Amino acid sequence: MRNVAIIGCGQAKHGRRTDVNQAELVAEAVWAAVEDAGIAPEDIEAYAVGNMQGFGGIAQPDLVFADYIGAAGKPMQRVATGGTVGGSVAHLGYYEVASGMYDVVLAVSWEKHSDSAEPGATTGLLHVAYANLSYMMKVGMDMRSFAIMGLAGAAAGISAYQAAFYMARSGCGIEHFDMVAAKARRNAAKNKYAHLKWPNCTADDIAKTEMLIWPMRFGHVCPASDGASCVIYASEEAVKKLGVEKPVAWVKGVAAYADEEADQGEAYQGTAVVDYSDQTGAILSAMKAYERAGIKDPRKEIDVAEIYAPFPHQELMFSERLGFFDDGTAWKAVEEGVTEIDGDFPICPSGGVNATNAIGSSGMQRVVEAALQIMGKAEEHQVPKDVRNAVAHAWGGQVQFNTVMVLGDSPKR
Amino acid sequence: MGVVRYEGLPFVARFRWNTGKIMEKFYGGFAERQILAAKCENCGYTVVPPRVICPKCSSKMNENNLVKLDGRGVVLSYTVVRKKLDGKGGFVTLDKPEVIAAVKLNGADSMIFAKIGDVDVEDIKSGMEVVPVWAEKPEGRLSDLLYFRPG
Amino acid sequence: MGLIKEKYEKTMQVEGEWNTGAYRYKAPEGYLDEFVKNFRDRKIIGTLCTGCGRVYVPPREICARCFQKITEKVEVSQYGEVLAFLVSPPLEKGKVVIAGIDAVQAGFLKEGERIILAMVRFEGTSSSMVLPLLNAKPEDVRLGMRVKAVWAEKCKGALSDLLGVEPAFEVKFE
Amino acid sequence: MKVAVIGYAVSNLEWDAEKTREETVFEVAKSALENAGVSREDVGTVISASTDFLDGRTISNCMLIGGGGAYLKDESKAEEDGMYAALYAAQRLMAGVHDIALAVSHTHSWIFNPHQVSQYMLEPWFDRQNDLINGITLAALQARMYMEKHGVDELDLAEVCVKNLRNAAKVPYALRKLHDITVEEILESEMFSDPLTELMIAPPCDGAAAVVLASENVAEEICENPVWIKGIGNSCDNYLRDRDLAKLNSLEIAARKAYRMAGIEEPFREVDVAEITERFAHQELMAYEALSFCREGKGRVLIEEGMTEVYGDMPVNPSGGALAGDPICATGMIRLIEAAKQIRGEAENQVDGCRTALAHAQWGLCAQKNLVFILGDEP
Repeated sequence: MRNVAIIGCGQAKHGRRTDVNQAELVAEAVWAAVEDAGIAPEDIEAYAVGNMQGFGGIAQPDLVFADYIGAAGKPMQRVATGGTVGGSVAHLGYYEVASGMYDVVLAVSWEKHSDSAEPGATTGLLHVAYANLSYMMKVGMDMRSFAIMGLAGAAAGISAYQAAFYMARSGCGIEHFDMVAAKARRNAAKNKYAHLKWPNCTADDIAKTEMLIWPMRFGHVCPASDGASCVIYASEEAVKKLGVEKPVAWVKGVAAYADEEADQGEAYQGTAVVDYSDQTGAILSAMKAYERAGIKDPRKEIDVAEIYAPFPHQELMFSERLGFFDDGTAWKAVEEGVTEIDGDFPICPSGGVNATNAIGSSGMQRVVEAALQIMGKAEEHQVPKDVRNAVAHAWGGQVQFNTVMVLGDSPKR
Repeated sequence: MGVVRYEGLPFVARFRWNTGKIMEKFYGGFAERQILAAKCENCGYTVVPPRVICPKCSSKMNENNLVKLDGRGVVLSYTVVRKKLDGKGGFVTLDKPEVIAAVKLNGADSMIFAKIGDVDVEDIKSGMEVVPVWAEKPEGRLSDLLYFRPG
Repeated sequence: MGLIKEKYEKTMQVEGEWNTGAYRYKAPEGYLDEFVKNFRDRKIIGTLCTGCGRVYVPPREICARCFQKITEKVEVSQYGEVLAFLVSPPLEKGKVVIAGIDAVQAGFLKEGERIILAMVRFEGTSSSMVLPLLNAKPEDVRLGMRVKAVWAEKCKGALSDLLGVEPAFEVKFE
Repeated sequence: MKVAVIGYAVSNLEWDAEKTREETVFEVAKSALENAGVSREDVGTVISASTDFLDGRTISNCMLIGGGGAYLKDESKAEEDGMYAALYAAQRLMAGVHDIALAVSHTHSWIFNPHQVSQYMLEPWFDRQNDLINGITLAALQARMYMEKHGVDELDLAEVCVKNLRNAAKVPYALRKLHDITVEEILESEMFSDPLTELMIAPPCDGAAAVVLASENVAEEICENPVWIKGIGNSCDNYLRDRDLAKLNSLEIAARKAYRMAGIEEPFREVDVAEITERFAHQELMAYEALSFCREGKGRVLIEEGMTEVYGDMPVNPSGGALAGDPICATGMIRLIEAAKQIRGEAENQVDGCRTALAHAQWGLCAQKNLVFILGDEP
């Protein structure tokens, strides 16, 4: 297997970016990454792109943008997998190099929620189950039941159930969700690209926000941001050939094992996952990624993790599924401050998805942030310790897709 | 075993796309019956509508790269449209066929797609010169540019 | 110091749409439709995968684990357990807006009511369904609680016949 | 690492199939695995291809994991033609991470007109605001630009249709099987946007396809006659306004790359058969040129001389191509499958002694993106 490194990272400023159009937003991240890598645009041999097209309302938007990102006349591949898409694009870019087909590949993913006239991410999220809901109406669902389904949907649907499931298995309380959300806002205040920043935010501040649907508060919910994130990969030979002398982040293992969609009673296929906090797919993805990376004890060998957690319970849950804590115990670590920037095992020092969620960008942003930690370029939110290995995770679909990427400070031998 | 066919719930997802600053200037030019393009300082490529990245050499561009075109152009290709999409996935046969053309504006290197009016469909030819027809009171909006006509 | 959100200049907008309402879809015959038809007789049916023996309610057509089609139908129990639940705050106008319609204003939901949504697994099945939990106070709901199906007075073979679930009898030593 | 196609399946192409999307995908995935002689347990990675706008569902693969055989597999979705899914699957094998991959693609056009989706693909700030622009009218502009530049007429376009639709008559799954079709009938079919008449436009339909790929570590062990991927070329052009529509520039780049990788110097002599995605009749002629089967502007000579007929010197689309049925995301993958069938000697319109075949997929308005595979009977 070929060694592949991340030699450059770029992010657009995330927020409600009404000042630019979708192509300009993507270009902002792309050219920042090219500059960061210190290469010429001609050095890039191929592209990996993706977003969730329903959010921005353009079908196959990358075709419109190809010549904004220097991809004209070059190979470009597109993937899309829901919330995971950023992670999936990162994996695609990696495989494009690892396959031996190309030496330098640029991977970019993005989302521009503010282009939708509907509030937040309504259009995109509603249409995940739109066909199924339409069928349920046909077979006699009344408006009351429809509204009730929307009630949960407004609080990000299945994620609320997942929070309840997680509470049931771990014995944690809502106050722990408050703590995680407060940490996200605090960390985001140190990240210039983040959306919701709240210096010195406390769990009490979050606890004061209204309850959307028990056990989820308004303060637990991620924003709908606009943004784009980008990385540039190079093969080991290309790193030498390009004369890259700055620190780079090496990809040591990737995996993305698909689980079954969370069942709300309308699927025609599957295995009917009952407990949404089980996350077999996440466990398997982490296991395989570690195996490929040669990591035996993730808690000891990994120094920092960027977990895709739009809702705070997911940071707790996934940190267990990814093997950093025992099942049902992550909240204790949070109580002890273990996951703070200066803690023993920092999680989401960037503020994470809970503070900034431009869906397509979010998965890639985890990779960018993990790489920055390894390169020592995370500035104000750089963790104050030696970072040798970092994990970037993303989830998507109906809480069923997971991408895990292990990055390290040295190539695999 | 067969399938049950059904329709989606009556919902239309609407979008309001930000055009960005340089496109805003482009539409602003419409108020003065002007078409603006962006000329790349590096490679000289002139693109219309203007944009922030040169499509040929990827150089960055901004409002300082804007140049005024005289609005005249040449038809590179055209088609007489007999069937039009109705926005719901169906086709409607047009009573009066409409003409759409790929037009290269003088001074620009890229082309635009525009309606051609005030012409019999038999008379339209590639290479024909066209000029824009503006709304009576242009307001700096997309709808100001009604169509192009021979001239 | 509170929440900080950076503001960006607003540029011109142009409009467009994605006509999702014009899409048509297909569903397999004999699954959710048959499930709902059986509601007329207050029966809950599921499908049984011959590969792994799992019973799926509502019925599923393809078992992902065994990678095979499922055709066998079985009737299942009306009793089940609560696996997880959500509790809404007392509902107000303007809080539940779906596709531009205010559900409270329109009368679909009552002002001031609290809705408990439960994820229920009917006995003997491997899957779960989201249903309203009726006739219970939020404080009394607990995980693993035994519930039974609540049917409309007149069942006509529609999804809305199954109103939800309510707490089942509990036998206690006294 | 070399990669081979070891199994495949194509569903029936129909305008309105009596099957759900889950059923169709499940059936092709299952038959492709059977065709390859492997089970789902043997598969390491699954890549599907579909798009959210065509399926009318955000995350179009989210409820297809079970049906597509991807449950607890290293999975992803290419949101473009199925041949790009095959490409990604091949890359995962070439990286040495997996040994067997399944790539599945589908589109059910009945649910929503893909031509309407072509309008959603336009740049929204200017082009999409013009309601006359869509995939068909743009293709018509492209056709005229190409035809006027090289003296091609409507008859040449009709000849392409006649060849492909007659070829399709023998293909069991094809949608448009018109054995007795004539040039006149093509020209007299309903005019959409001149010069393009109804029969010059690939008919969107319901359909799915799947291929199983294997790395050189296992391919020969599992399969008696693996079909090897010898060359891959992929390229994306500028957006419509900044490209020469009269030429398939990105296809030319892709083809050149694929030929170089496969060691092909004289495509006309060395390629025995080509399966290409001609979403509109004129694009087949443009592809002849971009694939270097002839010099620029001479595509019409090939069709006029009958050289691209099944019995000709350079057979193109013996399966009938996209004009015989266009299940959008599956169309390119079906070309790949048909090319593989030619190598295995299993095609309905078999070309004698076929050892090197070319498969082509396109994506985007006026074929903005192009992907070329060169297949061969030995590694």
